[in-house]
Amino acid sequence: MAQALNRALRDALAADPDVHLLGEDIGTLGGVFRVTDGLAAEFGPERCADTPLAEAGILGAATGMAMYGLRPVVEMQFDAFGYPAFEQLVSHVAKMRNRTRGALPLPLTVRVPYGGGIGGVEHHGDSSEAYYMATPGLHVVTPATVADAYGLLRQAIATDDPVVFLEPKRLYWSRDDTVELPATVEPFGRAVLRREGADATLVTYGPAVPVCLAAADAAREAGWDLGVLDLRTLVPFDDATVCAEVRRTGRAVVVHEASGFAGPGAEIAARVTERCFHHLAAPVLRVTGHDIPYPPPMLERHHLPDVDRVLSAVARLQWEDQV
Amino acid sequence: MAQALNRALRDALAADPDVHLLGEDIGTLGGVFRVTDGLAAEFGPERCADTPLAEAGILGAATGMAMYGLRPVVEMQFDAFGYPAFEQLVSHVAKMRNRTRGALPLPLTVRVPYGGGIGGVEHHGDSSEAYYMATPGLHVVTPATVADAYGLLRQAIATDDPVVFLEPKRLYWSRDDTVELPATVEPFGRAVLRREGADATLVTYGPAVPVCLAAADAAREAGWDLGVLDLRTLVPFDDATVCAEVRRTGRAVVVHEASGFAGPGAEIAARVTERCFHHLAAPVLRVTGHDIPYPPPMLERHHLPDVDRVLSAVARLQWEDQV
Amino acid sequence: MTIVEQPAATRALLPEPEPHRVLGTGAAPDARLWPELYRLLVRGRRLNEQATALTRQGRLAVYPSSTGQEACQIAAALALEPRDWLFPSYRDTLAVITRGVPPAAALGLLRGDWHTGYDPREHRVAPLCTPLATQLPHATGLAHAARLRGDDVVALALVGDGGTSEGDFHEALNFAAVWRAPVVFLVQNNRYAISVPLAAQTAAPSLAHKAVGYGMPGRLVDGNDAPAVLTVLREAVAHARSGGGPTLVEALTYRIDAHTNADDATRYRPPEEVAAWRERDPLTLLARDLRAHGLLTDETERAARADADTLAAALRAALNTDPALDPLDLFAHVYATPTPQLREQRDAR
Amino acid sequence: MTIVEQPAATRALLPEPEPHRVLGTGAAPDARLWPELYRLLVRGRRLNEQATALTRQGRLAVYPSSTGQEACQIAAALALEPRDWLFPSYRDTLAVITRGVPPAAALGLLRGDWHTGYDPREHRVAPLCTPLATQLPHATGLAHAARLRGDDVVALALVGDGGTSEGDFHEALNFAAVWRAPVVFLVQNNRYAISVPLAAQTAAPSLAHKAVGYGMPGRLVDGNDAPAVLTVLREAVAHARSGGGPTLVEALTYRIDAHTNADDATRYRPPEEVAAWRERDPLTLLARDLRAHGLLTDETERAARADADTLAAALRAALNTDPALDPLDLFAHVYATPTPQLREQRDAR
Ligand SMILES: Cc1ncc(C[n+]2csc(CCOP(=O)(O)OP(=O)(O)O)c2C)c(N)n1
Ligand SMILES: Cc1ncc(C[n+]2csc(CCOP(=O)(O)OP(=O)(O)O)c2C)c(N)n1
Ligand SMILES: [Mg+2]
Ligand SMILES: [Mg+2]
Repeated sequence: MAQALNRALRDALAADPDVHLLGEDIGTLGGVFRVTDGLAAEFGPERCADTPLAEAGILGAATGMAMYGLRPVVEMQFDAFGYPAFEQLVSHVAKMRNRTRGALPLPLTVRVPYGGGIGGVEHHGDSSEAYYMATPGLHVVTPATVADAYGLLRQAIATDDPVVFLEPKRLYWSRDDTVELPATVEPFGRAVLRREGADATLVTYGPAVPVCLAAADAAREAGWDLGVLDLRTLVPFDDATVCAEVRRTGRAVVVHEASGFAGPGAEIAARVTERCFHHLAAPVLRVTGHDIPYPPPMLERHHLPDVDRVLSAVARLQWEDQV
Repeated sequence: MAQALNRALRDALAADPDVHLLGEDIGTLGGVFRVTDGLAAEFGPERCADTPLAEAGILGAATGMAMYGLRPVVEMQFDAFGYPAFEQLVSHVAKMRNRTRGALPLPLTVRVPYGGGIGGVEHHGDSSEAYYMATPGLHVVTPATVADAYGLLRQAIATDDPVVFLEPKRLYWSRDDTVELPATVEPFGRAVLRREGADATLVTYGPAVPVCLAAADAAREAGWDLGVLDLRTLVPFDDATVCAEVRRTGRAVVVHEASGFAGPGAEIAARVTERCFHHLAAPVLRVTGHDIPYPPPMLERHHLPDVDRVLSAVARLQWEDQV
Repeated sequence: MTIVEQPAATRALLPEPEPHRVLGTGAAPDARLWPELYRLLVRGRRLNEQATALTRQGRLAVYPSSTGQEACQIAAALALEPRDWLFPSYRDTLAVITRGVPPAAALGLLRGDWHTGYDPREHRVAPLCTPLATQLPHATGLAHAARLRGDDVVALALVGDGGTSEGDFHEALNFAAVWRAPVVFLVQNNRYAISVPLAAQTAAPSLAHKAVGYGMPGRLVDGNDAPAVLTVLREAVAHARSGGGPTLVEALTYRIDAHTNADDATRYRPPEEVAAWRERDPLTLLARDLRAHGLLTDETERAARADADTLAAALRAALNTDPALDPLDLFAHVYATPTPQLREQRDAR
Repeated sequence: MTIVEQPAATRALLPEPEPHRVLGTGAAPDARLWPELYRLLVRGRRLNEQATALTRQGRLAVYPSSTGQEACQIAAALALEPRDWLFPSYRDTLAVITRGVPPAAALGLLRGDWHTGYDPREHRVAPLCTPLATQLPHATGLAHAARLRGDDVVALALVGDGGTSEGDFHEALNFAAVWRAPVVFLVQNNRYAISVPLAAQTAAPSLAHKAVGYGMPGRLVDGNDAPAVLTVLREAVAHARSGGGPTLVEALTYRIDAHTNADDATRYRPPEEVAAWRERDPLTLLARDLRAHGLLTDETERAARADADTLAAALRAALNTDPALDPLDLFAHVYATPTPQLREQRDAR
């Protein structure tokens, strides 16, 4: 996936001279995950710029650049290191178009490597998407496949509004030989059914998509035919596709890595229930990270949703006890 | 309510020499809402200290003070001005006990005046509780009554863990002559039924409690007998009381001022549904602020939940269409 | 391993021990500029008074007056070319107006019908900024962007003494210096952040001394001396324009009114202090020199006041009509295209 | 209106143009201290090597080596009394160990069985801090708290050159100066923040120059000269202890290894540069002076190495056993008393 992201950035830089990359170590080094590898060499250190080490400064400066008409793409080195920029994000980036009645849109992409599963130490495994989802004015996007990494990032950079682009860290090394780059640019707001299933729907995104696909495979043995829905964009949310699918199966489990309490799955479960209530044979369940600070590397597998936890939630979907 | 808070702070300062207040303008001025009025004069400028103007510095310094064993109580002047301290809050305050296996607890209270309805300009009306709820390690508390303002703040300061104490700005001027101060100290995690009702339950907290009480009054005319449940603490959440009540009535509407999408109500609706599914005659609905940046003063009443919006949600609780 | 640049070079970054002054020094007046400055000061003072009065009448939600700081406000606007950008803080309505934004539009935020009452791109004035110091990195970024595009554009950003304590101040100045961005930072040191006095804000010899820590020049100026502020800002803007990079200017001034109409300043500062600063009123200081040189007569003075009254009356009239409000606007500008969720919420109204 | 303090007072806050040095200057050695410093440097180097090796063997998740910076690490720990507090950044395992935390415990974060491997209160060492510069306000707050309680406690906080760009650096130093808190800030300027060189981090004459902007003294020291670093830090600690307030110390050093084992430093810095700094290895510099004064013999050298090898072997042994892990610990320390929600999640496992 890192290569697809790299290609998306390269193509965006080549296509539009207003695109500028900013971040810590994204220039000469090519980023700690090598997502910007080679871009400073190809486009020069001003188009792919190493900044001083200050995230509010990076996002704030990018905001000023966008006010002038550029299309900055910012990298936060790790999810938790985006927090120093929180005030800039919430009080300015998300609001600038609105507070100026559309006069000052901010075409700005904030790339955030997120999530765990890579053995990182403290503060290197946060899933911060709940914060961004709860902030009106932001698009919140996260690819789960190599093709989407390309297609959604190109769309993010082309969008005239701020996009928080969440890159699942543990999928950086994922490959897909069936995908030829450049892949198609993907519009926001369209969930994709990664796998059809008649009995229940796993609603998920980002790093949990492969987990759900594996769970659906394993569920076969237990006699369940599970669909897997990849949301792709959390904001805007694709109510139509999600509800159509859940109505069809009548059962759903939301799966994500972020903590459950007031996490992304809360919104998903609540809105699906509101819209599909009489089609539901069981409450929408959630399989999520626990309500704890992200664990140290040796314990992270006890926190991350896995096939077993997904299947045991599926088992609790009141198969006997239908309405 | 401001007076009850003031009294709680005063009593806490008097009871424990380790309690120290820090914030912008809380000393000589007594705070922009006068919640700390007179405390610097009574306890000296070191117990009720004006700081330089820097919220991360305030919360970070308070963290260090708590590491040494003091019990700091920090004031963020307005909700949106707590955002600069977000990294300190999420990456340190919420995690310090956990990362040290309990060796370094942080008995720290962060007072945040929150919400709108007072005609404040931009950045003075945010409801930021969703961010705090989604951060494991924090207690999130918000009083709706004069008695709770006292009782919950005393409990917050007495708690050996960090508490985000959200003060509904528009209730600062509320009075209750039936309450004698000092009121009882209230334990966390207990919702209170402010009004009994047989037909449906309004689940709410903070500034929306009076709105719900008014809605329940008005509902009488429409023939609905509505209960009003005040959550008081969002973390920990009182599942037992909330579920008992919703199971009894079979219908619930969650009401709050924060934006709806991925807001506090999402968690409330999702968990109530998970736990009470077969008792529900209709999906749990939400009446919330819109998914927009907080509006300018002249338009805020179109954003804030009011009696009409609550009643129209109640009307959509599928009264005809019972399961 | 010689690490520190020549001490001489470092010294050049440090502010002079005394603030730059023009008035009362016997300096020859600029016979075209100074009377114009005076006219603008009178106008500015009048607008401050008018806005405060409108607040009492409920026509503004709140007004943070810049009475006493008009020299800084006017000079900040005049130091810039039309193609340059101004980044005001929430107290800087006057600078915004002096830059050409219609008064009623400049007061939009404080009136409360919308967050920003003007088109920032049209006027090259960023929205009045409430979260302190957060506009400073924007100024740095915009100036940097202009330079990347090869445009001759300078940004000037305003911040208060209190705002210098925020992390964003630090980060903005550091980025600006590293990038050599064409940006000027003007601190209006009015000695208070609401109730908190300067001594509780910083232990530095002066706020301008912070400049050396970023490797940019720091300059001190008497903020109540309009020609002095303008001179120093023009030098800083010229320095930026010529590729010399950013400057930090500290203007020493005083907030004569309370923090806003909602504040009670008697709680935290003695009347003698206010009285002493009234003696140093920027209008008085300039008028004294102008009169000494025969550049201000009772007649020109009257004309200035009449001009100011006209503007104030227009402002009054504009704000005394209720603004046209459409609640559906709440949903119109959140995104270029509303999300399906927002459309649903809008349609449900 | 004289604003700026005496220029002389300001000058006292500025760092000397050349970093303080002891080694190679002909200064008389401290015959008790220097050999001990050398022993600790050798031990520190050995631990850096051992930890790096353990990382290759998968026994640590990651290791940010302080090879080349051992003089700073050792001096930071030695400058403090047991009752004082140390606030390390993520690279400062050696300082933590020198302060008395058992090596395996100090490496807990990087081993990955828990976030902090020791009890901060027991050792008066804050957790190794990953979010850069965020530990600095903690140090300020703790030092301030100690003073409020009337305790004789100084805090010493470590930060990198990159970390000085963060807003938290600014806010921590400003609070410390305003409060005159007994805290010392030591910047280990190793010339890189991962791949970003100092010139892209700051345009200041030196990082120590930032001190004057807070009104505290800034001091420059050769960070590879162990006696010099210790001298300067001890002075700063004594100054803090006696009520003089905070000091900012910049130690000029170099990170010889890559940023961590996961980094490829050849991507961003030339081998000649590394080679030049190897010439200034803190061990070599100290050994040279010691030998010149007959304070280091082949025998004492061997003894130092043997001692270091013993410690390394113990560390190896400690880390080669798998730690006892209990997944239920994940729920045990989130709050003093788990919430009902957490109890439910724990019980569902
Ligand atoms: C980030 C942030 N914190 C707090 C506030 C609340 N507040 C508004 S004005 C003010 C004082 C500002 O002082 P200063 O920077 O000196 O500007 P002045 O008011 O004197 O013009 C404060 C604390 C704010 N607007 N933004
Ligand atoms: C707030 C924050 N942003 C980014 C990072 C990622 N990061 C870890 S180390 C590092 C470089 C630190 O450089 P410096 O402060 O000079 O310390 P050094 O590594 O040289 O010891 C970066 C960018 C972080 N840990 N915290
Ligand atoms: Mg001020
Ligand atoms: Mg470094």
